[in-house]
Amino acid sequence: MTDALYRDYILDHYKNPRNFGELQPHDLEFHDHNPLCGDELGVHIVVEDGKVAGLRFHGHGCAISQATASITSEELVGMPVEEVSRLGADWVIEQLGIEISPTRRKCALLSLKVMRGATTGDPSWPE
Amino acid sequence: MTDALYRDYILDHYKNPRNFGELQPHDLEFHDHNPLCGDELGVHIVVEDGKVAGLRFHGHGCAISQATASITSEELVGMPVEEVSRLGADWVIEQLGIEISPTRRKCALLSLKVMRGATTGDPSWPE
Amino acid sequence: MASVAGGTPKARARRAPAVQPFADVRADFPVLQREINGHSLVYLDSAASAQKPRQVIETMERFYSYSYGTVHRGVYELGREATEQFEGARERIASFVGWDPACSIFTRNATEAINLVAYAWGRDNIGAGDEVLITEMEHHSNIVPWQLLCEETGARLRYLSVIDSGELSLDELDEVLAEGRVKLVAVAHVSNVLGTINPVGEIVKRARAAGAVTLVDGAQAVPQMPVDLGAIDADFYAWTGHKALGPATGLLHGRRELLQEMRPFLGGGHMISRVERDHSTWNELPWKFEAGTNAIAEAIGLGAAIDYLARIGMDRVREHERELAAYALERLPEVEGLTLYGPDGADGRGGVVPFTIEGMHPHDIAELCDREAVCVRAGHHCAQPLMRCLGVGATARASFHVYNVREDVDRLVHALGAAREVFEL
Amino acid sequence: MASVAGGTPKARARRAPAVQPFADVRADFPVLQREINGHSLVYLDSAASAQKPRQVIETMERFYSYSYGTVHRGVYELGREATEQFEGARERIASFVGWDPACSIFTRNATEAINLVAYAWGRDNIGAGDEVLITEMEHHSNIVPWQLLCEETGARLRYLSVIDSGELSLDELDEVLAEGRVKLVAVAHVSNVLGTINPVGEIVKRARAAGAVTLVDGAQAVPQMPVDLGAIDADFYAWTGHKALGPATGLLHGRRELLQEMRPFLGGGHMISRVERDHSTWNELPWKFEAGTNAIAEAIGLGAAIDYLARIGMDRVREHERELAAYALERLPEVEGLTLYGPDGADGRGGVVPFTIEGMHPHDIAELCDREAVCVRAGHHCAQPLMRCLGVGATARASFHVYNVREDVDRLVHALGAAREVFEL
Ligand SMILES: Cc1ncc(COP(=O)(O)O)c(C=O)c1O
Ligand SMILES: Cc1ncc(COP(=O)(O)O)c(C=O)c1O
Repeated sequence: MTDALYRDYILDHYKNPRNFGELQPHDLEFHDHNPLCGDELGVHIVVEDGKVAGLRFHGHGCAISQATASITSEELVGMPVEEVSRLGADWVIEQLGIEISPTRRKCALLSLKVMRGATTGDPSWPE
Repeated sequence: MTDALYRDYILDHYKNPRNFGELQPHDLEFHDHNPLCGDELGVHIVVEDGKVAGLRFHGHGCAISQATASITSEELVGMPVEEVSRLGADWVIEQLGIEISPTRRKCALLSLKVMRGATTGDPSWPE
Repeated sequence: MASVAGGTPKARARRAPAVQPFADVRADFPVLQREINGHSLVYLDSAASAQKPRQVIETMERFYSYSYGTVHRGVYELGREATEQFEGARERIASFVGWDPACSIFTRNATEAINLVAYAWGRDNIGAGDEVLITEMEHHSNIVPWQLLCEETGARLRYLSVIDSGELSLDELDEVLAEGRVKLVAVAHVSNVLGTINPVGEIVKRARAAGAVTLVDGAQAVPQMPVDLGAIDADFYAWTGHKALGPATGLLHGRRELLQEMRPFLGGGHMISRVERDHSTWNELPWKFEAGTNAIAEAIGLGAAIDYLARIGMDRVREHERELAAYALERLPEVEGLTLYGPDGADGRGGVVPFTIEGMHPHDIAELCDREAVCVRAGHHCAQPLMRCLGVGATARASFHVYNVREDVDRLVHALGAAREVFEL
Repeated sequence: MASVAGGTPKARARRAPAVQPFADVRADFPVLQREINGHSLVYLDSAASAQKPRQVIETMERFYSYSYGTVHRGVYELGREATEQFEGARERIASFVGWDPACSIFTRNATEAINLVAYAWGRDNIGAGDEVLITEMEHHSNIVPWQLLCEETGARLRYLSVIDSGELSLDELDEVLAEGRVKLVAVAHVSNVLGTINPVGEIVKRARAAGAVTLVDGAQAVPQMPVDLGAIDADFYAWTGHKALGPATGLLHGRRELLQEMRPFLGGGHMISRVERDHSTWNELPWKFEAGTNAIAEAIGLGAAIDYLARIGMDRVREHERELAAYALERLPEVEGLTLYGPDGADGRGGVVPFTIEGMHPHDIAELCDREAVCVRAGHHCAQPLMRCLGVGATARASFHVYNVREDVDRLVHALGAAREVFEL
């Protein structure tokens, strides 16, 4: 029986996160947390020609927040920074490919929040 | 049909209060109010040989508070000040001769409160 | 009144049907089935606190019995349900008064809402030489917080006077504002004693033009008339659920920029973003101002009360209040020795009618009305400065809500007649 | 523990009957009849907020349906009944914890109670150079108010450390007190994360000897063990009704002399004696600190909750909590990769068991427990400084109340095993 939330690929990304760690030196960075559960996430970005050339997430959190960071990181590398700054919650949920209940929404959006924080300076939660 | 609370003599004392007004000069005085309803009562006392030689209440309030002041004033004149300072709530209720519900208790005790305030300086409500 | 659609109010009063349009809601209020001293209950003290319809009582009972949990933190089903119901109630309540839910804060009551502003906005924005302007008709809850603030900061507290009609003078407002020292204007939307409906939209406009921040105390307004905070546009608007057929929870609606720049008021769980050893950062609005565990069932219960009122329609509620006040103003003068207070007529007043009777103290009036199960209030109504303006120590007061009918006024008039007999007047 | 009568606690644990002595109370909690995801509900989050017995729910329902009125002011029958029930509840609640009702103030919750002290006592008694001493195991509600106070006054906030056993060191307390700058010691009676039962009587004694005022946060203590405030003798003691099977209302118990000399906190109706235009005088205790309309039904509901607990007997409640904690401490280590936090054994801890599982974040633990209708909490439990001491970002936590049985722990262990399978651990 496959779990509706904890799909194999989610667990795989949680246990073997892609693009995790730090990037020194980097051009952009942001760090934030989910006030409800204390999860922490930071991002380092290297920009080349207006595009995300390199990116690393770091921090700790639940399977949903960590897997989201990992899954989306694969899409983000190579994306124009300007495009990143316009990404919305829907995009993230779509990448994730699972239904997210309101209680886990902030977990799923934490990585987008720090990405947008890094690219736009806006620290608010994505809608 | 006689009303259990508004007996004839209560209404008589309310409408024709004894010892009401001011006493100038006086030896003791106190003034207070019932915070729940805003009723006000003051007292002036003349002391001779350690006894209440003269006494006047003044202020405004409901039938119960005004009648109590009037009824008890007749007993207080001539009483040793030391005795006045030891009078308790039971004494007042007994003088009044009617049952007093918790909601009207402060009305009934306001005059004793100011009497005790004048004779002892203690501003608290009688028990 | 914007809310009275069609016809002059006078014409409407004449058309008032013999049978009350609201008789049908009475079955929703279990307390009305009570008999006291052999009489059916007539509750005329809704301005103090309103009775609750079974829809509210049952909503709370259902929540406690089947979905109780704390909000925002529980990952489990009960926590999800509680959060949904709680935040859903906030959204419906905010939309009921036309304001942003994120800027609508649950407080303990209107009093705490006003104190929140006095502490969290006032202490950083009011200083020596500044003035706080309130009015002579304010409830103690819109006086004492400002006294405490002024005492602490050295600011001066000023009062707009209540003129003979029971109203405020906008000319006097302009004069005081023109002196240029007023930093805050705090005014009741509807007076809890006189019933006066103040032109708060206009007051806010003039205050803002003079650079003052505004707080409107809507404790008596939201329960009984349509209120559109977008149109009034005050910086802060406070009210309280228990007068609006709901349980004990209050609301503070605030302008986003002000709420954002304000320091928090109460510190504790849920209002933080991150707690370090020496300092903390704050949660987003509205939670920044909701410290500790919320009155969850109460907020949900207030949501049900608002739904109930919205179903009736606030225009109809207002018209009902106006009509009952008009009827009371017509009938009460039949009682010998009775004096009425407040604006002439019912158009400019809420469903509140204060009165005194010569030779009978208000306390005794209320006691004797109770003999016939008619509940009216007696006292200073938490408005001692106003009592002094009226030149009385206390008044009696009858006030109405959706469950009242014209017969209730008849019963009051009868009880007052009987009271006069007891007093041999 | 004074409350464990006869026998060593170990001996008792061995004697624990297979059938829970409290199985009979379960029928009183309607929520336990719920099924979630096809499983009967196992509620293990009482440290966040407890479920309510029907006796509490029905008391509130009855009050709203038949006796609702405001307190202290209504001359009429409903007002009398409401006042009697409300003040009666205060008296029973105060006597339940052994304190004077006149010095027992109804607040919104424990958080507001602590803020009341920080504002109304703290701002007049704490200054630059003074120290406020709290501990690393405090809930945010007993941290942030002191941060705000220290920021405002220039005082210094210090933390007693939590030593490895999950306890406080009285030696460290003595050392800090000996420096002579501590004006206030604020400490949890029972930690909401570790469950540690702190020796608050001893802490109060030492603090007082050093001239410091004391505040004890009893939010986790009053609900689950006998508490005798006369014996603890703290200057202030705060707790909250919703964790004690009651609705949302808090309590602040204070020493009379301090409460008397303190300025009021919130200004408004009911807390005044007389309101002049420029200043006011205050009502007697406890009403001086109860501004605005009280949460009347909630206070009465808490009275019913206290009656319910008293009927069971707090010694028995404590023994029940201890036994369930002991059983959980025995069974949870069966789960591979599981780490427990808090004092060794169940004797020095309340009914709270925090844990983590390697390779699975607490959030996911709670989510997967919910699949089997087992409600546990995950997160920082409003204790971020403590989380940092423990070196974790979050923990899962199971906590108990009278309605829990050993089978609930079995269900938790089963759910954790299933969770590990989902995570392929
Ligand atoms: C130890 C402790 N203190 C204070 C509180 C705050 O209680 P409340 O949220 O009811 O104010 C809690 C619970 O949340 C707690 O566990
Ligand atoms: C005009 C007005 N303002 C404020 C309040 C205070 O409301 P609460 O006691 O619920 O805080 C009241 C009622 O008591 C009121 O009538």
